[in-house]
Amino acid sequence: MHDPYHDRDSGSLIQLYYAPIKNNNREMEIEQLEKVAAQVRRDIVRMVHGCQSGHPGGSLGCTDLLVALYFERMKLKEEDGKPVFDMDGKGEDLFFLSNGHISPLLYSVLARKGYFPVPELATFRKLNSRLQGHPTPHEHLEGIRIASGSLGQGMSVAIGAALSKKLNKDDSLVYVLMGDGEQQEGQVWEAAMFAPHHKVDNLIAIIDLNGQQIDGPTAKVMDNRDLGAKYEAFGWEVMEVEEGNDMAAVVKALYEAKSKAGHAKPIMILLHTGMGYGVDFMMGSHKWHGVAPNDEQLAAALAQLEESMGDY
Amino acid sequence: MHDPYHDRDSGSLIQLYYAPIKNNNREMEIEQLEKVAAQVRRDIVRMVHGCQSGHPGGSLGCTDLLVALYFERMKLKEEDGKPVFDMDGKGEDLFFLSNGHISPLLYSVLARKGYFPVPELATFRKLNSRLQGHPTPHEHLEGIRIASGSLGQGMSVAIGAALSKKLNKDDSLVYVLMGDGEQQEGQVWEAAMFAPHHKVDNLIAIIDLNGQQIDGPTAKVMDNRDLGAKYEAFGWEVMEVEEGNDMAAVVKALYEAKSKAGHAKPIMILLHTGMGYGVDFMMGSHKWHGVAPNDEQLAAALAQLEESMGDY
Amino acid sequence: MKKYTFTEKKDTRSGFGAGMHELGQKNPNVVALCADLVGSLKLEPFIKENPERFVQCGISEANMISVSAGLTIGGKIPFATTFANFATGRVYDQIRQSVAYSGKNVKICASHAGLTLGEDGATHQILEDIGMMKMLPGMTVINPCDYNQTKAATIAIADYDGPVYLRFGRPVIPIFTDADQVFEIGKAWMVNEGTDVSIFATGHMVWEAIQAGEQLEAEGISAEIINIHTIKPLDEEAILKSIAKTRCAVTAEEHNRIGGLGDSVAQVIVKNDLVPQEYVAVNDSFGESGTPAQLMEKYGLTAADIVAAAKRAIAKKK
Amino acid sequence: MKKYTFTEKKDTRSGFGAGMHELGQKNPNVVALCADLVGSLKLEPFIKENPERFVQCGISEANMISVSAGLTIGGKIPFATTFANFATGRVYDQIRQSVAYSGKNVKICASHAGLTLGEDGATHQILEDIGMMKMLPGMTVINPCDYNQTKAATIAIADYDGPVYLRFGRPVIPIFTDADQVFEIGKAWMVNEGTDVSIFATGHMVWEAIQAGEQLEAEGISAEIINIHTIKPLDEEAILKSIAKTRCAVTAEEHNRIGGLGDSVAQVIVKNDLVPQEYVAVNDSFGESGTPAQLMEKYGLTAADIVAAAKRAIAKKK
Ligand SMILES: Cc1ncc(C[n+]2csc(CCOP(=O)(O)OP(=O)(O)O)c2C)c(N)n1
Ligand SMILES: Cc1ncc(C[n+]2csc(CCOP(=O)(O)OP(=O)(O)O)c2C)c(N)n1
Ligand SMILES: [Mg+2]
Ligand SMILES: [Mg+2]
Repeated sequence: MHDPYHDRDSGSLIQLYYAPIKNNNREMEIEQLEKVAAQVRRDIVRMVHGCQSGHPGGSLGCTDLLVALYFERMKLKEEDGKPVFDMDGKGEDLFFLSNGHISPLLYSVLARKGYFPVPELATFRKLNSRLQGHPTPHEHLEGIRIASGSLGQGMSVAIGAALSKKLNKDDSLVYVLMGDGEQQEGQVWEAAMFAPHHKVDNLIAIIDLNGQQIDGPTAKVMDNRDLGAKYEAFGWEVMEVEEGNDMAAVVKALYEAKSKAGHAKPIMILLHTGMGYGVDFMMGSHKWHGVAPNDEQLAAALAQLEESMGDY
Repeated sequence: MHDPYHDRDSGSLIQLYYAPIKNNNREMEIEQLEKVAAQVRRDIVRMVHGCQSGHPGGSLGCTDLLVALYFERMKLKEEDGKPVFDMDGKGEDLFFLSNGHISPLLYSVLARKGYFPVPELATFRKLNSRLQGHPTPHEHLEGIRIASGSLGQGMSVAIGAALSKKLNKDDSLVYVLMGDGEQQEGQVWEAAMFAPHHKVDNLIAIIDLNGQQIDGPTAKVMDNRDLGAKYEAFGWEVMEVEEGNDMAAVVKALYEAKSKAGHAKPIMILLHTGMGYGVDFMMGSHKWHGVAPNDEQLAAALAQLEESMGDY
Repeated sequence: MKKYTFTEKKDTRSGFGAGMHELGQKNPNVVALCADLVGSLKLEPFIKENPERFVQCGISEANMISVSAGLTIGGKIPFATTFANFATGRVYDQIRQSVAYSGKNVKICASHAGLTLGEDGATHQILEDIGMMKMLPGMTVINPCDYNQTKAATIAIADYDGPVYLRFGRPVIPIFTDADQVFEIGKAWMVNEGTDVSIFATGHMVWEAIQAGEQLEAEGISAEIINIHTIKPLDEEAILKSIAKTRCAVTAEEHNRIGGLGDSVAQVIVKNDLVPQEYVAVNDSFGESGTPAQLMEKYGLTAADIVAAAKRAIAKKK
Repeated sequence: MKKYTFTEKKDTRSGFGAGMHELGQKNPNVVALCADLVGSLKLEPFIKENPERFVQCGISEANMISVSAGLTIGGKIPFATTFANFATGRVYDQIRQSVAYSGKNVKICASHAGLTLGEDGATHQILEDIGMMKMLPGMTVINPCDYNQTKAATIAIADYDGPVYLRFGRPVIPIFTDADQVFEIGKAWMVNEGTDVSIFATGHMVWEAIQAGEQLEAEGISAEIINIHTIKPLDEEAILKSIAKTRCAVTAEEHNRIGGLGDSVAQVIVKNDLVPQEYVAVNDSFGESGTPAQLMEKYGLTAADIVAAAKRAIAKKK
């Protein structure tokens, strides 16, 4: 089915990635992805600071994943080196954000990838913006295919899109990201039961395992315990990635996941991340789930993040 | 905590049940319970025949369980040998029916136990009846504490009642019965996550594992696979009972379940039953999930079931 | 006054099933989904011919709605089907976010609406679904009046690009509209012209309204009967034109008095042209078990109730 | 005309938190539940003093509602709390079956209602919750106007035996009602008597209505302002008495124009006493991100909008 070494995605930041772990080019490529990630993290803190609202914690924690997906892993429709968006997304990989509150991350990645003008990031959460608090196609923002924000729905949507691809004999993949607190929503388990039953094996789901949600550590709020054992009991192919903020590890895991596609089972990646990763004082606490930095905190945060692609 | 051998329930059909498996009285007691079950099964087929609607399949399959619960296991408030109903149910065991469509079973058991007049069974599903298609306290029928019918809600309700008991320092138990198709509802898994987290160990949940639902075998409609592995992964104490239509096995399982109460985990009994059990032509097929017998079929069914307590 | 007769009675859900059957043959993008109620939704003919375009969701309605939203991405036209209660109240937030706000081309098709599903009782008898669905911006809400109209509506909504709620039911009721009708979304259907009172009816209450119209005529009262098969977008023009003439209104629906067609018409009236209005609807209560006919009578949804309401409305005219 | 002033602005959700704090001390049966939004619901003081009477449900709203229903068995008075969207649309079927139809003494307490939660945007800005909850038979629907009234309502509903939906919000708004008021469920509050137009307002739109009343007075128009804090049961008598005098009505609410207070009033009007009515409400659209003030203005929910509506209503009088 899918051979991860022979389906190079056109137009990604890095030209080739033949993955043998010791390839000389690899470190350089990873470095470039890390640079993008640093810029995206700058964007995130600047966006939430700009409107004094929004969710930096989860956004920063999942930055490496989304950069790896959009700049390296996903097969995306492009023309003249620029991504082209159409709603149907036939022939390309699709990504869905179920934990919609980490919208600043998605917006920054989409803008940096070229879906819409980078300066538009400044409109985040402001009146008349296409960059709503939670992502929505309602305002016709390129790159967004479904609204999220109310938790627990995104995996079902991704499954629907994956079924659509199967009906269209389109062998590209569908990715979906969820939160770990979000796993408390029953609908997630409806989807978890559905996907193996219908052999939705063109789906790669990822859980942001940061161990935090609004009211505190997930283990305290509503322990969802060993999610790996749960998804296995539901019939999934489960991968656990301990270093979800290590770009090389993330890229490697995504290759591995893709190699597992097409084998009758949906794939689940449990991605251990740090909430607030990349900004020391935001790291590892639920306190920064949904709080914006003040001017001073912004400066302190930016001092830790390289401006590699130019601030908006 | 709960010692299953020293908390005899007053006023049950059988005076004592000290459970050592080879006790001589035991077989006689089981026989009596079986007689009750035969009468309840008669009631069920007559009720659904009487209104030409309702759900015989699941009702017949769970008859042994409900008879064992109400006539042997549950500690129920009684006065002068008759059960007394009040909504709060303090100091007594409570039962909730989540798969409300098997209402004929519950109604028959409640009437035969003495909660309301047996002749009222004839009003089932008819206009102005207290015996609604699905159970409801809306019509003030003694024995009913919550409405069900829309699937997936009952275990949550039972958890709430169990928490209420804990707050009231009431150490009686809460039982809830669900369907196996019903396990496809996400809310069930919300409850499944909640109960272990909050150590709801005064709850005994039972799944009617008949392998059938409306559109066919559960494995074909939406395979929920090894429910035991799932509930274990969610943190439950799981018991599997292969002979859910063998009265002795059911009673024994309920004793065992009660002995596990009070140990920080909720208890799940996976009860293998036969849909339509007791009426040969209704057995083992989803076809009798929600279809009423005609006159001829009724006669054939009744011929297989002993009239032990007098038809209504 | 036009006379309406019928030779046959059928359930509107079978009209839906027939429409799906036809759609299966002519529109390769149509996909059917169901939550363990295939027989109740009359989907067998569709499934038999298009097994690969049927998605069994099991008893997981929330998942079904969001999967449907996902299916639109790639160009599918999902018809998500279950009982009306589980198609609306159980999944409102999913419809709101993944379908309505996202503007997805999902058809939510709901059987067993209202009291007349009968014996199952109140937990299944949703009387608030029209109210819920009409509050969603961008949602089209359709409640056809008989088998033929349900079939036509089913076919029509596949060609309309946007979210739709299609409501139908279980009881067998007279077929009195044309088998070859073309269903026009949002265009009220003038069933019978009249001058003394406007009766705006929806769903199978249209037939009751026709019966009421005949009784009223026998008493010398000329009733205008309009079938509001599309509750949203509402054909305000047709309503205003009619009340301009008759100067009083009756609304008739198998729904709670609160939140349904009646309130939609009342809003038009208080904003535009003040005429007295009488509601024929369930009076803010839950339903119960019984036969459809018993329930229609007990809950005040018969032709006789419409006749009485019409007289009350006329008596209130200035 | 009475003058209303304020010294302080506070969010109504803090009034809820204060009410819960007091209830925690005086009613041992009160239990609070929350779905991972303790801070947003201002529950900390309650939890601190009554940790054993707080049930953290995590992000599982459906379970929370049904657990609440179960808690009533044994005599608890559960207050189930979360954002208004997740307290209604996400769990409608659970509320319907386990709470309303079962007649359970559950208080559903919902913060972040309406547009004015601000930046989170439309997925969170429910504008249909009043409509949903008022369609449920037996449900009491309360939407208080400021911090003090929210606190008083919170305390009052604990003493009322039956299902209640209590709605409040995030923005800081003037406190203009008495700190020691007794909240009477179902009894509309006459804010200001007037003769030219009746303004029926609910929630924080009451303050906007008061502002509008002052502007109208400056132009020589006498507005009667009535606070409909209880939308169900509706104080029809107060409404009819007021319109009998003023002969026209304006309704003002932070809700969709469809299904809210406006439609409740319209139903009273078309049935009883025909007067023109103007709606101040969100015009059947989703909201968006922005500050509360920006959104109030963009979506037409300011005092100026009420003034304009009042003039339109007056102009339509016969
Ligand atoms: C259905 C629903 N309930 C509640 C919320 C409010 N809410 C937004 S984010 C969040 C916590 C999510 O936790 P997690 O998925 O772990 O994300 P993280 O905090 O790690 O980013 C909650 C409760 C919501 N958006 N949707
Ligand atoms: C939320 C909800 N969805 C759908 C239904 C319709 N329904 C009633 S019973 C049933 C099948 C239940 O299967 P199972 O739990 O296995 O019960 P059994 O058929 O074995 O009695 C369905 C789909 C319902 N009552 N509630
Ligand atoms: Mg988290
Ligand atoms: Mg079953």
